[in-house]
Formats: sequence, structure tokens, C-alpha cells
Amino acid sequence: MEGVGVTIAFWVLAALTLIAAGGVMVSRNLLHAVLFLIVTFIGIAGFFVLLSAAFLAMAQIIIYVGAIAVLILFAILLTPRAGRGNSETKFALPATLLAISLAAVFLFVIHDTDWEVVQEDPSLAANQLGEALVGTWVVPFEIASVLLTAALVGAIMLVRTPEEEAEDALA
Amino acid sequence: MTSPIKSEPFVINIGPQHPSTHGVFRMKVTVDGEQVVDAEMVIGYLHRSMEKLAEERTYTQNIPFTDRTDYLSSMSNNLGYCLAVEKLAGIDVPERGQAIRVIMAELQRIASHFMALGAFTNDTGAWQTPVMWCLREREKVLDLFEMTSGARLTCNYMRIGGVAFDIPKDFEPATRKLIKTLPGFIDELEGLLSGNEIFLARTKNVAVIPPDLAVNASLAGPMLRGSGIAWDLRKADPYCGYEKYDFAIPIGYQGDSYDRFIVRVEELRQSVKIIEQALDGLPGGPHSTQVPLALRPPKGEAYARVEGPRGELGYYVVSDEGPSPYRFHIRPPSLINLSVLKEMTVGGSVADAIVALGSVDIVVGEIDR
Amino acid sequence: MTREWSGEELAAAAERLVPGSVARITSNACYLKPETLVQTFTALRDDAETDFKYLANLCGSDYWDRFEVVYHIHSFDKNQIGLFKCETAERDEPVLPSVVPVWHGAWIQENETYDMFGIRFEGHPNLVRMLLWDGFPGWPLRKDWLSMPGGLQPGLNEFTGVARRQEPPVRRYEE
Amino acid sequence: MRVQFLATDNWYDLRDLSNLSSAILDGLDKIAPQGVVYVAAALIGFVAAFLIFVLPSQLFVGVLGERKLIGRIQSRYGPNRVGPYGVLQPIADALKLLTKESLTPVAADRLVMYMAPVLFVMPAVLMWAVIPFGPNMIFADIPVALVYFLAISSLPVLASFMAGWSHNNKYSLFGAMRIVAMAISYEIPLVLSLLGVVVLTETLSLQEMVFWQDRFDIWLFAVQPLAMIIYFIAVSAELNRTPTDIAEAESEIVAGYLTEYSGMKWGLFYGMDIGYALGAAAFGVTVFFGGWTLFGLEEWVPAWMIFVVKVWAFYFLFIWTRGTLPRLRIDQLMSFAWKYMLPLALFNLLIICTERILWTDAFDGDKPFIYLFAIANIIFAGLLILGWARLLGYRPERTQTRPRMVQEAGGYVPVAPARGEGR
Repeated sequence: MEGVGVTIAFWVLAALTLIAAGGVMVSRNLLHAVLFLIVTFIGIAGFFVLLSAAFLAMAQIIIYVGAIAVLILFAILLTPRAGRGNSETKFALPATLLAISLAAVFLFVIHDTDWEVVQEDPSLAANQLGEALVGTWVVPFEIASVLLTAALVGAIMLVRTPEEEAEDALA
Repeated sequence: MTSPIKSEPFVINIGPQHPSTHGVFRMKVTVDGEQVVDAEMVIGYLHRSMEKLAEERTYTQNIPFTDRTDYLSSMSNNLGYCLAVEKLAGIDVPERGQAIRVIMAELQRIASHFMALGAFTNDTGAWQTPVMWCLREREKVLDLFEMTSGARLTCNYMRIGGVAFDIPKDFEPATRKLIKTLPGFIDELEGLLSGNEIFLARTKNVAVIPPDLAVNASLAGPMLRGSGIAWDLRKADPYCGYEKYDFAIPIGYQGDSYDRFIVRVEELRQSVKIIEQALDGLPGGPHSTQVPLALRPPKGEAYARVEGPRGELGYYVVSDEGPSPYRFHIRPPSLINLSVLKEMTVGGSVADAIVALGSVDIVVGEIDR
Repeated sequence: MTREWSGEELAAAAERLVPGSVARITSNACYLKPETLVQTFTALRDDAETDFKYLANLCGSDYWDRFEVVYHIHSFDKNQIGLFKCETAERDEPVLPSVVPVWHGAWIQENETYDMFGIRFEGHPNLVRMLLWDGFPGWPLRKDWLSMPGGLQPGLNEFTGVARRQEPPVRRYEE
Repeated sequence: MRVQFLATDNWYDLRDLSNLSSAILDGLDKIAPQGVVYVAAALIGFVAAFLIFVLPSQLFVGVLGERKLIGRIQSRYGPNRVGPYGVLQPIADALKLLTKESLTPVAADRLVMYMAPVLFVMPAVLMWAVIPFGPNMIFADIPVALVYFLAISSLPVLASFMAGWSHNNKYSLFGAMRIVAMAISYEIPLVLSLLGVVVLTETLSLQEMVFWQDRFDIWLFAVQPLAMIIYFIAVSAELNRTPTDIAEAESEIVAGYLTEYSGMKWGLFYGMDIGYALGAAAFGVTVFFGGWTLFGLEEWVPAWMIFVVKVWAFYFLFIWTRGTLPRLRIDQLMSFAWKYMLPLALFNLLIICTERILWTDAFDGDKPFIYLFAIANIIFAGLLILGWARLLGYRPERTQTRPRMVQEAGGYVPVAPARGEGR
């Protein structure tokens, strides 16, 4: 995708995402932080659209905005001290210094490497993505799913109430 | 071990202003997540202290009070009070008066049960469709009341010694027409709801009351019969000639909200049968005995009980030969049926608490008196 | 037809189950002593012959010189009803035993009686004013609580009519 | 693709409105600077899809039609006071809502509370970009239209949660928690049922699906009845319409996440609820009921007319269930989604995949076998629905719908031991 419209869109999206990311860190109310996080996810989905990876953009919105953000909301609601704000901590100064140094490292790396620019338009159709996932990359795909299931079962085991554990003793 | 997810319970007010509390009735529900931990009712918003006012008025002036306690079944209330005073003063009522009283009480039971069934299905979430159907049929019964007593809701039709005035000429054909159409509608209502899977899922095994708790908590009416106790005052202690009519008592299986629903639906059919038999054998003669307005019953007390739509409706009247009763007490079935509110709602979800409250079929006028 | 027990029959049954529990007898009612009230009612409820398992009605009444709590209790299987009473001459702080241990449904009717007459029922799980608000001064259904002239205007928390209070036409209730 | 009867490409041929829009855009392209044409195309798309079709049908089908039909179901007249036969009722409602004062509770989170209706409306408009109204009357024929629709339909859940959370009111918190819990558990059966369609039609774009159904002259709901049923239940749960409207169950938690809203903020939620229902109906029609085609009729009658009538017919299903069914409890809904809908959707996917392979390899894709599969699928659907229900313990014959009758009054009548204790 070329043309002047696309570059304008890129810069607007970049600004939006950065502001939202900043908002996540700065906002006092925890719920506002999650809402800013959702805006960053949508911004990243916008980047995928700009890179004409439409399927990835939609998947990003479904997975991140539709499910993960909602799970974070649940996590916030269920933890007892849900309403606490991001109060000042004495680590504020060292944290900003660390952040600046990290940013410097990233910028240098990005600037230093010579990116190999792909010429033709890499339009990634959904079925190619599907075939790649189940064809060449089937092993990592299966390992990832096994890992996720293990994590799921682990989470449930962690949060079991004493009575449920007692049941195990009987069984 | 990390502590399990702990959510602290908080109190929500299913308050006086709420779409499904059938009037000004407040239930303070302590909720832990979706589960009800404790339920407590706050009543008294409609308290007019009828019992104190009745001590300042003569026996006949008290009859309009009985209309306003349970405004959904004014005929049964009048009947209960008049029976109590007649028992106290030893007045007997002519045959025709008794037959008219039976017809009116049964018509009132049909109208009140229609309102109860409609409101109950409304609580389970059926979007006002069953309640509209039930109210459409209830209108026909109210037209009959308007034809005889002049009023639809608080009829004030019965007097000590009989009924205020005789039934008009076109009352009987209108009632017969109603009796022909009602069973068809009752089957249609039962078809719509009793077999409906979602209605079953929402009401079966909800607010179960075991039979011994039902007896011990002095419940009455459909609440008692829903738990399987075959107790109906019209059969056990027949008044106004109920022993002449043959009808059956419906009783439930395990005392959950669904049983109370099907008991009420079946009672509608039995009432239609009673009205039909009463209309066929309507005797001639006077509709009431002459009773002096300033009635002074002899010293003593009387407790008369009537099977109202919500249960045993008792009137305890003490006289000291004065023109007005010395002590006037109404046994409110709605209030006493609520004595098991905590046992019904604790453990279920908030939605079940609403359905449980709906299955009790309370009338706040009677609770607060 | 429901068989209404006369006073003597009730007293005989009560004496048979718990000797010395009957205070006095009238034509249709039997007065019980407050001390053994709960014990008598439990016996009456569990006894096969009386089988009074169902408390139909419980209400208080004020007879100027004494308070009285009336119990209509009922049996389903034997279809009979009995009228028991329990009285206390105490005027300012009337206390009577609560029958909640015998019949669970009594708690609501006792709350109402306490609300209307001020009769304290000890042994009651949570005796609280149900129909009226907590700060309500006085017990409305008592005979000496004036409802009409000079009585309490609803909503105000202290008596406005206290100054204009006259004595009511006294109507004694002789036995 | 069948060529339209007497198809003329000039702009006044109303059967295919794309001629009109392309004529406008070409004219504009000549005179306007370079970028303006894109903006104009977007505007025309918005006006055509949303303002001409969705908003009027929201008002007349959603507000007036629904209230009149539910009135008829409840044996009463719907609104008939404002204007002839109540036609002006929706406008009166809109004006009333606009002029009503919209309150904000003191302890409410003002920013989030104002943002929620906006975020609730935005996806409702975006949803209509991918819905095909005619052969080339589609705003954005993107190859991932189906996934786009799923992504957009997960946004209003967040807006409702924000609304519920920001009111600082117990009932709203209940509503917010309920809607989020339900949306997650009903999204998976929804996606799986649509996956079956994608497997059969080998495409994610809605226009392609309509062409597929046109080419094989069979509607997908006949080929996959189970997917259609699961779609309908899952979508009515997402939109929380009865029997699953527990998020704003008025009999329990007064109005759920809408309790504190009044005036136009509530109006937006109410209007856009109907907008989403229409969107889900349009999507259902496009995927399962052959979109704008009607076995060749679209050559004579304008395609978008067929589509609009079909959407209103599908919307009638929502009205019908809303008028008759009571509401399920939250835990019943959850267990229904996970224990019943999910396995059925997986079974459906299994059957469709085997049929797909059979169809392409053994019968190398010729037409009559699709009808064979359709019949087989209908039988499978019936068997699966009943079989899985009975497996979960659904014994309808055990519930007695009539009480026991007793002639004599007396004590407790013990229940005769029934054949076995049903669920």
C-alpha cells in the first residue's frame, strides 16, 4: 500500500498508539489504564491493516481486544483492591532512567541495521496463512497449543478452594 | 497455597421501588457474587393500622376496610369478616345468600390467581406476554363484579347476614358464557408455560419447601398445597355450603415454585367447576337476613377462617356488646407465608430470589394491613 | 367439619401432658401458665391424640388490666382446632415466652404483636418492630394509646398532641 | 453470475445502485483534487448503507414494528396514537429521548460514562461495511469480511462493560459482569458455527459466499441447519435479547448496565441494540439464507430489495423469541453454552469437514451431491440435538405438568415413588 494517504494514516496511528501507551502508564485509575491498553491494541491492529495483513489485523482485534482485555478486566474486578490507583513509588526516578536507556538501545539498533526491503506487495491471504500454519509450521503450532492447555489447567489448579482440594483427598 | 478468589459480599436492596416486588415491599439481599447469602425483608410502607381504626367504627362500617387489606381478593375478605361477625352474633344466612357468596368468592379466586400467575411468569422474565393474557381474562371477571357490586376491585358487596343486593338478571348468562370459555384459555396458558423448557428450568427445584417446614412455618394456601399437604378449608371446614359442591384439591410434588404454579393453575379449573354447580343449583328466596345497622353482638370472641386465594384468611373478632368490635385481628396469609423467605432464597442466585418471591404471591396491602 | 375443642377438653389435654400448666379455663379457651408454655405446646404438638402441629393464628389483645396472647392451633390429620391463651398483668414491660422453638412460623406473628402491643417475647431470634419504623414512640394497638384526638401525627417524631391530651371515655371490659 | 434482465449501465437503473454511485464518483473525480474521491466514496457508502437502510429500519422495524408485533402477541394493539397506525411513534420516541434530561450520578466515572455510548455506536456503523446489498453493491468487499464482522461484534461488549462499571451502582455492576461473562462464552460457539460455513465455501468474503449459494442454488442453512441454529442462539445471546437478556434483566437487576442512563444516552443504547440485531440479521441472511439472491429472481427484482425483505424476516425471529420466551439464569446460560452449544458446534464442524473432503475428492465438486449432504445434515442435526440433550440428562417425560388431585382434606400426602428421579 503506497500513496500519501497511507503515510498520513501511519503517522496518525503511530501518534495514537504512543499516546495510549503513555496513558496506560500514567493514568491513576486502573480501569482507565485498561481502556488505554485497548486503544493501543486497536492502534497495532491499524498497523497490520497498513501492512495489508488484513487477517492479522482482524485476529488482533478479536484476540486482544475481544478476549485478553476482557480477561484483564475480570482480573481487576476479582482482585480485592481493584480500585487502587497507580500511586507514587520511590522507584519512579530509577524506572524512568532505565526506560530512557532501553529506548536508546532500541533506537540505536533500529538505526544501525540495514533492513532488507521487500519490493513486491506481500498481500498475505488468509488461506496462505492457514496452509503455512498447518503445513510448514505445524510443529510449533501444536507445541503452542499444548503449552496453552497446560497453562490453563495450571491456572485452574492454582485457584482451587480448600473444599475442592479436600475432594481430591477422598477420590 | 495462594488464597482462593475472595469476593466480599455486599447488600443490594431489592427495594420498595422495584419492578418485581408486587408493590411496596423491600428485600435486603446480602449477595456474594451471584449467590444470595442472606435475605431480610423490610415491610410497613403500606401500614394503615386497620386493626386500630376498626375499633372506632361499627361492625358494618368495618366492611370496606376488609376490601382494602388484600385489594386483589376483596370478596374473600368480606366473606371472612362477615362469617366471623355472624358466628359472634349467631346470625344465619339464607340459602341464596350463601350460594351467591360462594359464586363471588370463587370468581374472586379466579381473578386473583390470574394476577398471581401473570406476575409470577413476569418474574421469570417472560416479557409480559402471559401477564397480558391473564389480565385479559381477569377483565371479564371484573366486569361481572362491576355488574353486581358496582366496583371492580374493592367491591364491598357482602354484608353481615348475606349480600348487599341480589345479582342482576344478566349476571347469570354472562357468567355461564365466561365459564364456557375459561377452561379453553386455562389449557392454552398451561400449554404455553407448563411445558416450556426455559420456564421449567427457571422454576423447577427453585425455593423448595419441605412439607414439615411448610406445616411448622404455618404456611397456607398454594404454598402449603405445593409442598404436598392436602389442606383446603373449603373441604376441611366447609362454610357457606361448600360441602354441597364436589371439587378436588390439587397438591404438588416437592414444594418448589413450579409446583405452586401448577397448583394455582389447577385451582382455576376447580373454581370454574364450583361456580358451574353453584349457578345450576341457585336457590330462590331472600339474598340476606335483616340485621340492625347498630349491631351489638353479645360479649365473646369468634375466629372464622376462609380459604382465600393466598391461603387461610382468618378474622378474630372480640365483642364487648359495644357498637364497635373490642378487638379486630386479621390473619394475613401473605405475611405468614413470608416466614420462610430466608429458607427459600438463601443459597440460590438473585434471579431465584425474585422467582421465589413471585411464587409466594404476596399482596403488600395484606402484609402491612 | 373442624371440631372445635371446648375449654375443658383443652385443659384436660394440657393437664394430661404437662401437669400444672393450666392457669384457668373459660368456655372455649384455656389459659396456660407462662412458665411452662413452651413445654406444653411442644407436648401438644408432638402428642398423637391432640396433634396440634399447625399454628394458625397468634395475636395479642389488651384488656386494660392485662395483656393476652391468643394462639389458635390446628391439626390437619385430626381436623380439630384449639384456642389457647396466655396472659400477663404487667403493664409497662409485659414479657411472655416466645413459641418460636415450637412453631417456626410464629416469629413473624410475634414480631407483629411486639410491634403493636410492646409485649416482649424472650427466646425470640430477632424481636424487632416490623410494620412501624424503629423510632416510633409507643405501641399503637394498646387501648390507652389514643388514635384519634391528640394522638400522634404520622411523620413527626414527638407527640404534638401531648398538650391537648384528654382522658378517653373509659370502657372497662369486665370478665 | 447471471446477467441482469435488460441490464443497462446508465445511472437511473435503480436495480443496481452501484451504477449511480460510480457515476457520481467518476463525475467528482474529474473536478475534485486527488484525495477527495476516497472521502466521497466513504460518505456515499455510509449514507447508502446506514442512513438509507439501517436507520429507517431501526426506527420502523425495530421500534414500531417490534412494539406492534409484541403487542399483537400479547393480544393488544401496539402504539397507534401518534400518527396514522402509530407510524410517527418512533419519531416521537426519538424526540422525547433527545429532549429528556440525561442525568449523571455524582460518584460516577464521568469520562468513561460519556465515552460508553459513543463506543457502543461506532461498531454498529462499522458493521455495515462488509454486508453485500447487491451484485456489486458492497461498501468494502475485503477478503476477510467474516473475521472483520466477528472482530467488530466483540467491541460493543466492552462498551457495555464500561457503561456498567462507570455508574458506580450495584445493579449496573451486576449487568456489566453478566454481559462480559456471557459474551465470552457465546463467542466460541458463534465462531465455530461460522467456521463450518467457511470450510464449505472456501472463502471468508461474504460476497463470495452469496455467489457460492447462487452457483449451487442451495442456501447454506439447508446444508448446515445445526450451524444456523447455533448461530441464532449465540447471536441472540451476544445481543442479549430474550431468552438471554440477563444483562438488563428488568425483573432482577432493574435495567442492568443501563440503570443510570437517561435521555439520549439511553436512547443510543436502545437504538443501537436494534442496530446490532439488524446487523446480526443481515449477516445471518447473507451467510445462511442466500444474501441478495432468490434463485434467479434477482434478475428482475432489485437485489437489495430481496435482501432488505429477508433481513426484516430474520429480525422477526428475534421479535418472536422476545415475545414468547422467559429468561434463563446466568449459570444455566453458561452451562448451556459450554456443555451443549460448544460440543454441538464441534460435531457440526467435524461433519462438515468430512463432507467437504468427500465432496472435493470423491465427487470432484459437482452439484447434486450438495443436496445429498443437505438431507444428511438435517438428519444429523436432529439426531445430534436430541441425542446430546438426552446425554446431559434431559428427560422431558419425567416432569409432571399436572398436580395430584385429592378429594379429602388432611395432612401430608407422600409422593408415590415415580419411575426414577428425573433431572
